[in-house]
Amino acid sequence: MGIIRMLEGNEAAAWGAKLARAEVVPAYPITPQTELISTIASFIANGEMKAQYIKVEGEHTAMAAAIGASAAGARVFTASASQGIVFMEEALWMPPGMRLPIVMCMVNRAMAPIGGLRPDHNDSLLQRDTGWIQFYCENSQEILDTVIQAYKVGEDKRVYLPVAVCYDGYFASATATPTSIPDQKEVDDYLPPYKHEMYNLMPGEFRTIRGFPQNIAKARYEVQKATEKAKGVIEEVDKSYGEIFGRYYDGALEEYACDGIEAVFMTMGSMTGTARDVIDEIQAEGKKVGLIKMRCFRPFPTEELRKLAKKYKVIGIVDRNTSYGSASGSGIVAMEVARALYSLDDRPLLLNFHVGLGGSDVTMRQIRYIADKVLDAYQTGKAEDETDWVELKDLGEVM
Amino acid sequence: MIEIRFHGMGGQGAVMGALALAEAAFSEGKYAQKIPVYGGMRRGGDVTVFLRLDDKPIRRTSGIYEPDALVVLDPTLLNVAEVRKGLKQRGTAILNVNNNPEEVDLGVPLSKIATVDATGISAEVFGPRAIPITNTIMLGAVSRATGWVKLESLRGPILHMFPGRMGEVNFEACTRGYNEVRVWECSK
Amino acid sequence: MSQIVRAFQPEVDQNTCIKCGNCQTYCPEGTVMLTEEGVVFDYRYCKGCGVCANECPVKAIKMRREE
Amino acid sequence: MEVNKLFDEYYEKSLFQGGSTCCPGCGGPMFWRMALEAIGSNSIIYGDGPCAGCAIRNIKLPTFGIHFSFAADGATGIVAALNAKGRNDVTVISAAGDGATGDISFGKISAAAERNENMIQICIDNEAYMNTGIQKSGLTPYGAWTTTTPQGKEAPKKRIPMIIAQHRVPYVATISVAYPRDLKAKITKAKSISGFKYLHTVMPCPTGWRFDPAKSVEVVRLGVETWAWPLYEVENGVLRLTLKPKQRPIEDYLKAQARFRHLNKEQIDYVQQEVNNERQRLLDFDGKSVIT
Repeated sequence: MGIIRMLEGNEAAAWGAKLARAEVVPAYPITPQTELISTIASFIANGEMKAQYIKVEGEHTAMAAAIGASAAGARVFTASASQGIVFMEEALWMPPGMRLPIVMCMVNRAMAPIGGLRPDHNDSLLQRDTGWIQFYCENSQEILDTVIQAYKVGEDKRVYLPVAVCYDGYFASATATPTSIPDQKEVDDYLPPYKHEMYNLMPGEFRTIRGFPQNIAKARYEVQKATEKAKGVIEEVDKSYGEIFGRYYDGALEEYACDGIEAVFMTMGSMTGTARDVIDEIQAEGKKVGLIKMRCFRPFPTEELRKLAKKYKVIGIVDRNTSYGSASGSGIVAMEVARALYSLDDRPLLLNFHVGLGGSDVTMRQIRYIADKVLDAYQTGKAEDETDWVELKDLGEVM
Repeated sequence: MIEIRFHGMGGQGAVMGALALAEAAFSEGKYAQKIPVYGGMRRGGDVTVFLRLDDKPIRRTSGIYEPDALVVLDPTLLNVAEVRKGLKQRGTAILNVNNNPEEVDLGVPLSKIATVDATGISAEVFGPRAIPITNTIMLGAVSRATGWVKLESLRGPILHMFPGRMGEVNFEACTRGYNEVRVWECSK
Repeated sequence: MSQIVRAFQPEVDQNTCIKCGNCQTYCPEGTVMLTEEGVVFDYRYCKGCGVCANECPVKAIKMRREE
Repeated sequence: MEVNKLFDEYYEKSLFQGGSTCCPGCGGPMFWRMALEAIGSNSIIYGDGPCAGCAIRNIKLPTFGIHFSFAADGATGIVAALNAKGRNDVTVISAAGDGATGDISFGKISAAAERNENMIQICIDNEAYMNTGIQKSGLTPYGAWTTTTPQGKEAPKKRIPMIIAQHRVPYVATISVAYPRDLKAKITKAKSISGFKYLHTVMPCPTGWRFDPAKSVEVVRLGVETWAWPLYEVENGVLRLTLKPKQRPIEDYLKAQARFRHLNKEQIDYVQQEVNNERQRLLDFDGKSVIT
C-alpha cells in the first residue's frame, strides 16, 4: 500500500525516478534542482536505487548523455532549471525527433537577469516548441505521481516522446508536505521495463528513425501526430494510475469548484493550491468564481478547453511568465488559450494576469484580486485591462 | 490552520528545524507544510521558513505574511524590520534572546512571548561557533510555549536528521530549550 | 547513394603490376581489389581520385579520361 | 558483371560501404575503412567527424550523432546504458573532427577524459572547418590559409593529444592513414584497454589543403616524414615514439599544399624550428612519463 512521509517536491521527484527504476541519470546541479539529484545520488550510494549516475560537466552534456543512454535502450531521468534548461536547449530538440521517451524534471526558476532563484515559468515555456510533453505540478504528491505517469505516457508506443515534469522552485521543490509513496511492487506491475520498438542502438538489433531531406515535413508531422495522440494517452494513464494508486488529476485540465459557475480563472503550478483556498473563501462569501488548473501545457488541451469554454462567460488566464512585445502584451498561456478558442462562435471574454514574475510569491491577496477582476468582467461584460500586471498593484503586502 | 514563520541566519538550521517541527506534528496525525525561502545553499544571509499546521490537507503555497507565531533563531534578527513585520495582534513570539519576556516589545500587543538564551545554550552544548546552532533549542522552546507539538514527538525527527551521536546531543539541546524557556502570557 | 561524377578512371597494366596491394589498401572508398587475376576496380563507386595510381610503386595504374 | 559481383560480396562483408558523399581523395572514408577492420562489428559509433558524418553515414554499424557541439557526451550516455544493462562486450567509438575536439566540444572531451569513460574517442583532424567551407579551427596549423585566415593562421595548432594525456587517461595515440598497420595496431590496443582512450588521426583534405586528390596519402606521409605529424603513443603516461623516420625538411610538406603557398622563407624557417623543437622534445621524452 505504500507509506506516507513528509517529502519536499525535489525528494518526491527523486522517489518517482527511483520507483520508476530509472537506469541512467545524467545530471548537473543547479538551484533549485540540486536536492533532487543529490537525493538520487544518495539513493544510489545506499544501494536503494540501481542506476548509473553520470556526473556531467554541464547541462548541455547532461541532455546529450540522456539521449545517448535512451537511444541505447536505458530508461533515463534527468533534471534542470532555468539557465540550465536553456543551456541544454540545443539538445532538447533531439529526443522528440528521435522519439526518445526521456523524463526530465524542469524545476522552474526565473531567467536572468530580471529574476532571482525563485520560480516563474519562462524557462520551461521557452521549450514549448521542442516537442516535449509538459506537465505542471502543484505539490509533492503530484510531482511523484507525475514522474511515474510521465514514463507511462512517454514510453507508450503511440507516443514515444520525452516528457518534462515542471514544478516551481522553492514553492513546490522545497516545500515539504505529507506525500504517499507507492509500493515498489505496484509500480513495477504498472510500469514494465522500458523497451523501445522503433529505436535500438545495440549491434545486431540496430534500428533507427531518421528524417531524410525529401520528407522532413512528413517526419515532423509524425512527431505532431504523436503529440496529438499523447492527449488520449494522458487521459488513459491518469485513469489507470488512479485505479491502482487512488489519485486522479483529471488529465490535462482540472475544474475546481465550478458547479453552476460562469466565471473562472486558470492557473498553472504551485499557485493552484493557493487559488483553491481563495476560491473556498470567496465562494463562502457568495462570490461565484471557479478555478481551472492547467496541468498539461504540451500537448495543448485544445478540445478540452473548447468544451469548457462553452460553459464559461469569462476566463481569466494567470500567466507566471512574460513574452515581451507579444500580442496584446499577453503571457504565453493566454496567447495559446486565445488561439484555441478563436474558432468558437460564442467565445468567452478573456482576461490575462501577470503574477509571480521573476520568482516573487503569488499571495492570497493577489489571487483574490484576480478573482474580483474576473467577477467584475462577468458582471459588466467587459475587461478593464486586457493584460493586468497584478504585482504592480498595491494590494497592501510586501515581503 | 496555524501559520508559523521562522527566521534564522544561514547555517543556524532554520530549515531543518522547521522541517523537524513539521515532521513531529505529522507524527501526531496533523497535516504539516514547510516552505523555505533562501538564496543559494551558502552560509550566512537570512533564511525565512514558513510552517503551517492543520487538521486537514494544506494546499496554499504562498508565503506567510501574518503569522500566528514568530520563531527567531538569533537575537540580531530582531533588528531587521522584515522579521517583526505582520505579526498578528494576539500572536505568539518565541525568541532567542537573553531577556525576560516581559522586557520584550515587538510593537504589537501579543498574547504570548517566550524567550530563551539559545545562543548561550548552544555554546554550552555544541561549543562556541561563529554562527551558533540554535534550531533544535528553539524547537524545544516552541513545544513548551505553544503546546502545538509534544517534546517527545520532536525526538524521532531530530534523531533522523542527525545520525549517530549528534542526534542525542541535539535532542538534549532541544530538551534544554524546552526546560529553560521563559513564557509570559501577556494577554492575561 | 548519389550518382558518381568522375573525370578520370583508373586502369591497370597487369604486366607491370607487382601485386603489392597498395592500391587496395589506400583506396578511400574500397573500390580497388587485388584478385588472383590481378587488380580490378568497381567503377560504380570509384570517384577517380587517383590515389591508387599515385600510391602504385611501379606506376602500373594510369588515370584515363572518361568518355 | 563478374567484377561487380566480386565487389558486392566484399561490401557485404565489409563494415564500410563504398560510394560515400565525401570529396574524391578524402581521408575520411579512407580512415574508417582501415579503422573498422580493427574496430570490429560489435561496436556502436557515435558522433560526426569532419564533414558532418559524410563517411559515417556509410558505416554499417549502429551509428548516431547529435551535432558537433556534442562530442563524447552522447557516447557517455551509451556507455552508461551498456553498464546499466551489464553489456561489457560492446566497443563504444566516439568520433569528432578538429573543430569539435579543439574548439566547441573541447570541454566535453576533457570532461569525458576526466570521468575516464570507457570509450575510444577519435579526433579525425583535417585541420579546419571543411564542411562549412574551410574556416580556421583551433587545430589549424600555423601559417595555413583558410577563408577566415586569408593571410595564414597566426597562432600555432593546439596540442590536443598531449592535453588529453595530462588528464592521466590510460591511452593516447596519434595515427595517420599513411601508416595503416600502425593505425590498426593502435586501435586494437585501445580496444583492449578499459577507460578513456584517445586517438588523434590526420585526415588529408585535398579540397581544404589545396592539393591534387591523388596525393592524399603522399601528403600525410610527408607529414610523418618531416615530423610535422609525429606518430607516438602515451600509455599510462609513458610516451613511446612508434615511428622515428629520418627527418625530411618541412618545406617538402608545406610545398605540397597550396594552403601554405604564401609562406615566405622566414616563416618556413620558423615552422622548421618549431618542428625541430617538438621532435627533440619527443625524443627526449621517448620511454619516459610525460605527465607533469
